[in-house]
Amino acid sequence: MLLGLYNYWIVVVLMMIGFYIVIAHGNLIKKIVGLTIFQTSVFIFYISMAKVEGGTAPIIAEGIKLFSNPLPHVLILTAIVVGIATTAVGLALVVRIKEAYGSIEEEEIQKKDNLDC
Amino acid sequence: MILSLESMLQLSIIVPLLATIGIVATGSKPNLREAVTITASIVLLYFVTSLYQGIKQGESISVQWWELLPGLQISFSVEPLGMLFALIASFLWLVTTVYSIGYMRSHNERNQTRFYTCFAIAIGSVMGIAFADNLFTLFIFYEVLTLSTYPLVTHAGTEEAKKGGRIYLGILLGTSIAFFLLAIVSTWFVAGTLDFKPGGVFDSNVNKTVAGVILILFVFGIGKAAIMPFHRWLPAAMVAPTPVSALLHAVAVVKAGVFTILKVCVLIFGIDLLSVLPTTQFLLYLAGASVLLASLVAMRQDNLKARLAYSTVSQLGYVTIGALLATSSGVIGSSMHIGMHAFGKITLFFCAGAILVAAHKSKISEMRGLGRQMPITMVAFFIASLSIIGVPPAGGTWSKWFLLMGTMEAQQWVLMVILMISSLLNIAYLLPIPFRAFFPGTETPTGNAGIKEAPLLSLIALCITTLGCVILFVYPQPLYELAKAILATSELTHGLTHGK
Amino acid sequence: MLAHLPILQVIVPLMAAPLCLLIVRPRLVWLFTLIVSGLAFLISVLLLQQVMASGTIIYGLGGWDAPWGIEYRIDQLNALLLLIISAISTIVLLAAHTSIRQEISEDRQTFFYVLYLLSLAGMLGIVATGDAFNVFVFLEISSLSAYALIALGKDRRALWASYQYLIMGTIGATFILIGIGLMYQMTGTLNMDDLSRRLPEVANTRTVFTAFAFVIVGVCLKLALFPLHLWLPNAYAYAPSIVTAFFAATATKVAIYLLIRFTFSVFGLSFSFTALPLQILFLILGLAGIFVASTIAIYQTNIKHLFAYSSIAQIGYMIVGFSISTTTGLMATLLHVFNHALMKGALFLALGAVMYRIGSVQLNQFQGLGRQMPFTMAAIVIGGLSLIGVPLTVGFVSKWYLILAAIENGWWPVAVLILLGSLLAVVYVWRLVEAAYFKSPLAANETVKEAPLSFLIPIWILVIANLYFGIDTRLSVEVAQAASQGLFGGLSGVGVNQ
Amino acid sequence: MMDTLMNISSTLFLLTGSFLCISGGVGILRFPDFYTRMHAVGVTDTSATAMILIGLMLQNPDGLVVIKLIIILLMTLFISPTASHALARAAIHNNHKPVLDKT
Amino acid sequence: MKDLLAVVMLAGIYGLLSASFFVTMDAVDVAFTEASVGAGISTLLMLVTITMTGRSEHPTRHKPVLALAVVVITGGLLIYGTLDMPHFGYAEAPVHTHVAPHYINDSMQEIGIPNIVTSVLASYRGFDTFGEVVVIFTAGMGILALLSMVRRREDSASSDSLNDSMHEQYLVLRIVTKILIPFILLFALYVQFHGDYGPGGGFQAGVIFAAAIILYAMLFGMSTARRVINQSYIRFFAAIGVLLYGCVGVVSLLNGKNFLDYSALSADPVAGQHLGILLIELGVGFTVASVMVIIFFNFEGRREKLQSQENKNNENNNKGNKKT
Repeated sequence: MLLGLYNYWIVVVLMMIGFYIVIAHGNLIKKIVGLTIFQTSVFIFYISMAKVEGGTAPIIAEGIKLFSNPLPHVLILTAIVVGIATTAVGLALVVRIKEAYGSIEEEEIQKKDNLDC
Repeated sequence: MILSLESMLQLSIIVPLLATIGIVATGSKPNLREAVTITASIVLLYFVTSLYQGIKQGESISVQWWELLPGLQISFSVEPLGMLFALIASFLWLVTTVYSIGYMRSHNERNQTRFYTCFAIAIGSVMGIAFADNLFTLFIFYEVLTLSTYPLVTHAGTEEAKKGGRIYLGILLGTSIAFFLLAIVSTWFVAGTLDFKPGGVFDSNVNKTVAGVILILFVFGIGKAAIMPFHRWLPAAMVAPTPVSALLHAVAVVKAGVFTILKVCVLIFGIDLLSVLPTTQFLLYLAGASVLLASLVAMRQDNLKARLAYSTVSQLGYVTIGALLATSSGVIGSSMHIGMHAFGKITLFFCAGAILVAAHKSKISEMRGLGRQMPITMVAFFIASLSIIGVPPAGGTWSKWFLLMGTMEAQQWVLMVILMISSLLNIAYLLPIPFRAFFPGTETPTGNAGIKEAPLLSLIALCITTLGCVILFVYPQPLYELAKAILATSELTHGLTHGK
Repeated sequence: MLAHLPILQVIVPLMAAPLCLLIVRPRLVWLFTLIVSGLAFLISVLLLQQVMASGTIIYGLGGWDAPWGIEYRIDQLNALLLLIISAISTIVLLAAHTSIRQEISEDRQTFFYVLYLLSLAGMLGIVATGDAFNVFVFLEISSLSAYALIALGKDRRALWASYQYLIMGTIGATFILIGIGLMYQMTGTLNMDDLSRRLPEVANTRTVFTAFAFVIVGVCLKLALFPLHLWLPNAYAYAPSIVTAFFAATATKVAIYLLIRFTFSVFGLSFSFTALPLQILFLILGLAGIFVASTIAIYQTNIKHLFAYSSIAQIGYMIVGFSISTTTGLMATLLHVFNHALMKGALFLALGAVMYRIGSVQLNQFQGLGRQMPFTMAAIVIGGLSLIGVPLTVGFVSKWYLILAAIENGWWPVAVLILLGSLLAVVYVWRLVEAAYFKSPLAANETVKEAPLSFLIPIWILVIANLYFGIDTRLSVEVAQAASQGLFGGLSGVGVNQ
Repeated sequence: MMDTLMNISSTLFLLTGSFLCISGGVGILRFPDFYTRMHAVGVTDTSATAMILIGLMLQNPDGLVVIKLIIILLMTLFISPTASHALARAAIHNNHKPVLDKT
Repeated sequence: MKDLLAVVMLAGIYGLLSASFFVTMDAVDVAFTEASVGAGISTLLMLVTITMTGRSEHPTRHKPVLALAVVVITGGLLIYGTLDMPHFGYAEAPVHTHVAPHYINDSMQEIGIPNIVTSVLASYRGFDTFGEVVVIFTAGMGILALLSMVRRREDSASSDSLNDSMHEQYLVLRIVTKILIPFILLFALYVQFHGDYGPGGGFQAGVIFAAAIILYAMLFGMSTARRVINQSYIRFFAAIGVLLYGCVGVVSLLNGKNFLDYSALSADPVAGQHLGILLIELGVGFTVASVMVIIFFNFEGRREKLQSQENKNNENNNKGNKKT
């Protein structure tokens, strides 16, 4: 009976991989990569929510009765945009940090800060 | 008269605050500034006295301002106890102003404008406390008083002044926020009202333990009353210039504290509830302890002001005891003692200040033979000491008398003994000073040459207060009547409450 | 047009933002921004009046009615928050031009104002909307602009702070997204009102429980609730002064709003406080926050840091009031949201003024400022007193209700702890006061003058508001009461533990 | 008759395409150095995609689909050789040395 | 994995895979977007960043036990949460029975375009999309605020010299690109306007459009690209996109309907919806395209600055190796 959920479990595993990269790694770029993975997995989660067994893409055409749920698709379209926006800003910050600190390693940056104050 | 009593009541709070504006405005011209201060204080005194006339004719005077929180309005009313306090405070403000002009000038202190401003604010808030019609209003002015006196305490701006100020503010603000406010909120929650009602606001079937806890919170929360664990601020605040110590620590602040305690005991709890609370006993002994210990500590102080400070602590203990005894003569005694001690102690402080200004001496050990150079001061000191000790011909006699009566009525023999002992201690730590001053004994004091009396204004001031001590001995009626009036009102209503 | 107020509230600043790009000269942009923000403020006032007069306003966007379309749903709570946000932003903007001209390079100023408007619009959007997913979108608008604004700070640490905030914030947002997804999974709707009707049917499923957990954690990340507060101090300390003043006064308030909205309206009281041991959990976190943050604040030498930590402590108070979860408790929280906005706005603006004159907010720089910048320092003192909760300041009002609520619940120890917490405030405020009034100024600062009017006016508007709402509390109390009773709906005044 | 023919042919195309893909994959894994690997992929990929696309066209020969597929095919024919060329360029530019046979 | 280039590439591949997964999940529009964003733009940006920050990661010393714990807890909670979910693809799940059916059944009458996703995106939840556009716009502004800088002559000069040195090296690429770019732009327009009937829409179109420009800029050098496309104009385009979207809403306000109620745009509601959707998709397209270009240009601008500085340093240290 639980087999009906395997899909979600895989998604969860993916999410957690991304999440782990974010919080465990010290490299700023890797953090952001982790963030994108995390978010993308959430998107997958939403999309698999929308799937209907035997349904088709929600584009009305004659002869098709069963569609997948369009609403999650819409949400995720928006979410993807939000995601790329965040990534872009994050990367821009990384660039500036690299210029200011000469490093993109969390530890080194904190060391430098402690020297400052 | 021109003004209605109500408007006078309001003005008596507003005038000092208005005065601050004048003081700040005329800050640049000292004479003008002090003229403003004096006029303000005279006007205030006039208002207060006429209010006194008012209630002697049995009129009830009360004013409401606005509602701060739903059910909690800022409102004032005149009742005997507050009247008493207001009279003393306003009168002594005038005196102190006169004194401090002399003192400050001859001492040429810095930022005198700030000094007079905060002074005025302080008096304004004292009036607020005196006439407050409910606990909430009282609390607000209580805090204002604390904050406005902080700059006075740290007036010198030196390192130790700052330290003193820190302790002062820390203890007063701390206790008031941590305990007093809590007590108020709980009273509000338990009794549903904060208005001072003769006979108390708690109904007779209130949970005794809760009420007891609240009482403790009150007594600890009102740090200005300097009950033993929270008395440290008083000596610390002695770094302030003498007039400040005089007014604040003989009149305004400390009296505000004990006044509040008295008011809470009589008008929030009501003496008959008070007598049955489980915690009263404990608090009584605490107060007794603070009386005794403070006197003992005072013995060992060589700095005159510090000694006076500790003696204040013990004297405040008297008032608290009187209030907690919850007997008629106890209440009378403590309310009279507020006045008597005020006069006595302020005189002592004036003398201390005078000595400091004229002879630049603050150590008792250095005051041998000073009587030659400053006879008036020393005589005043002597009389005031008598008043504090409580022997004729000084006002202190009466209050002590009633307090002892109170202890007997309540069969608090232990306390009675304590009061006796501490009076003896008073003798031991106060009288030697004038004696040494007049009879330096064998070895003749040195370096007293060329010392003259303190500046005239100061001298006048301390003479007035000394006179006050004596007059209060021969003619204590006004105080006594007010004190009785307090009781009368509460007795009356508590009779009523029992009636129904 | 009155019928369209709810949407105008949001789109006015939202569409003004791109318009800023078309204006060239920074001064004009500033003026424009100020006008727009003022307009938003006006609208929020009107909205509040409407709501208080005629109850909840519902506005279906695109002419579709919920749950098919997105709807705006303004009740007293939203109206109050909208008012706070737009008011603070307007007042802060008054000082913006002076301070920004000094702190941000010429070619970036336009972008600053654009981003400022965007974050304003984002916050307003979060508060106004009645649709769970729309919350997420506007949350991202405000956060993205916030990251950029913070990164505009002079100090290079601003970049690092902003990056940390970005990571934390995005994790938080993603958590919220997951939570919303799970809710949607179980109910098939995104409209908050609809959710609140359909959730109870599935309330006892593990999925809904998880959804709740994720939303709460996500919001708490944004809220900088005590263990999750790490991003906040640096972000506040190194951002441009104006930004700090704006965010300190508003950003966390929005998060509080979300917390209240989700727990009380969406999931419903009975679920929220039974699913998790939320009450006790938040109580502990709140108190811990108060004490830890205040204690850390005492040891700060950078005053912006100091007040940032005190902000965390204040959030603790709000959370305690929230965890009491009676009408009074919630009232206390809302009042404190309102009052804290006033205090912190004033304080950080004053710090901005000091920054403007001295260029640093280290404690030792404040020595003797009492003489040189009397008005600014007076403002800081009053703000500090308000933080402590001295009577006749706003701080006292919310403290009063908080304690009252605690005692009503019979939580005496909590009441005591709250009061002890405010003693810590005495300490850290007084360190500043003593430095300012009892120390002689540093040689470098001998010539420092009083801050310019463009600073003093907004600062004193806020300070006077501090006093006014501390003396005449009718307005704030009335609104807060209405809002909290509205949230408790039928079971008004009944805490869950009774 | 006709469509069975179609089916068979398209299946053949698809199979060849897939086989080419796989061989390309194997090439990537097995070949010694960058250039040879790239060569393997480059060649097989292009032809493989072509095959598969043709196969798909044969699946339903009429209508818009075929045209779309043809466009895609053209695109791939342009892009993937260019891509591999660019790769090789980059490799040389970063002076990767090819591994010449060690025998 | 210590080599960031590989990390980024794998991330891109992950994006592509998830895109294809979306296709199998019938989410064609999403797949389209994810492919263009996850595999396209974000990978590109990361690559550009790496060129600036260096592609190797230092080994981290601390033991991420705490992180692991957090992750495990969160994951456990999620798994626990899934237990009560309706099964995957189960048609009677509340998701498919409550709100969605309305879209599926009535959107044809109410809005009259076959692609339900588009009609929901643009009309039913049009405000979300407005928010989405603003988010992108915000990102653009944020990047400008963070990275933009005043250009100086010698920068562009040095980049010009770089440019010429590139010429023969990229000959083939340049020619092919020249051939391709028109088609790409054409395709972008197709996606833009065909969004009502098939997968696609403003966002995807915008990204593709931007991709064409970016491709050009990469191969013909920034300075050339700048000559073709004026920075400040792009900013205005970004603004205009948002404004266009907003104004559609405002117009409907002025016509007395609610914000973004397209049926106010024309006498016949459905026609109004068509018009509205067309316009806002256009707005989305504008903003997205120009913001993408802005982002890329600013990143590149930074990189050039760094390089020119490095070149200077190298010349000063007369090492003279071109490989920067």
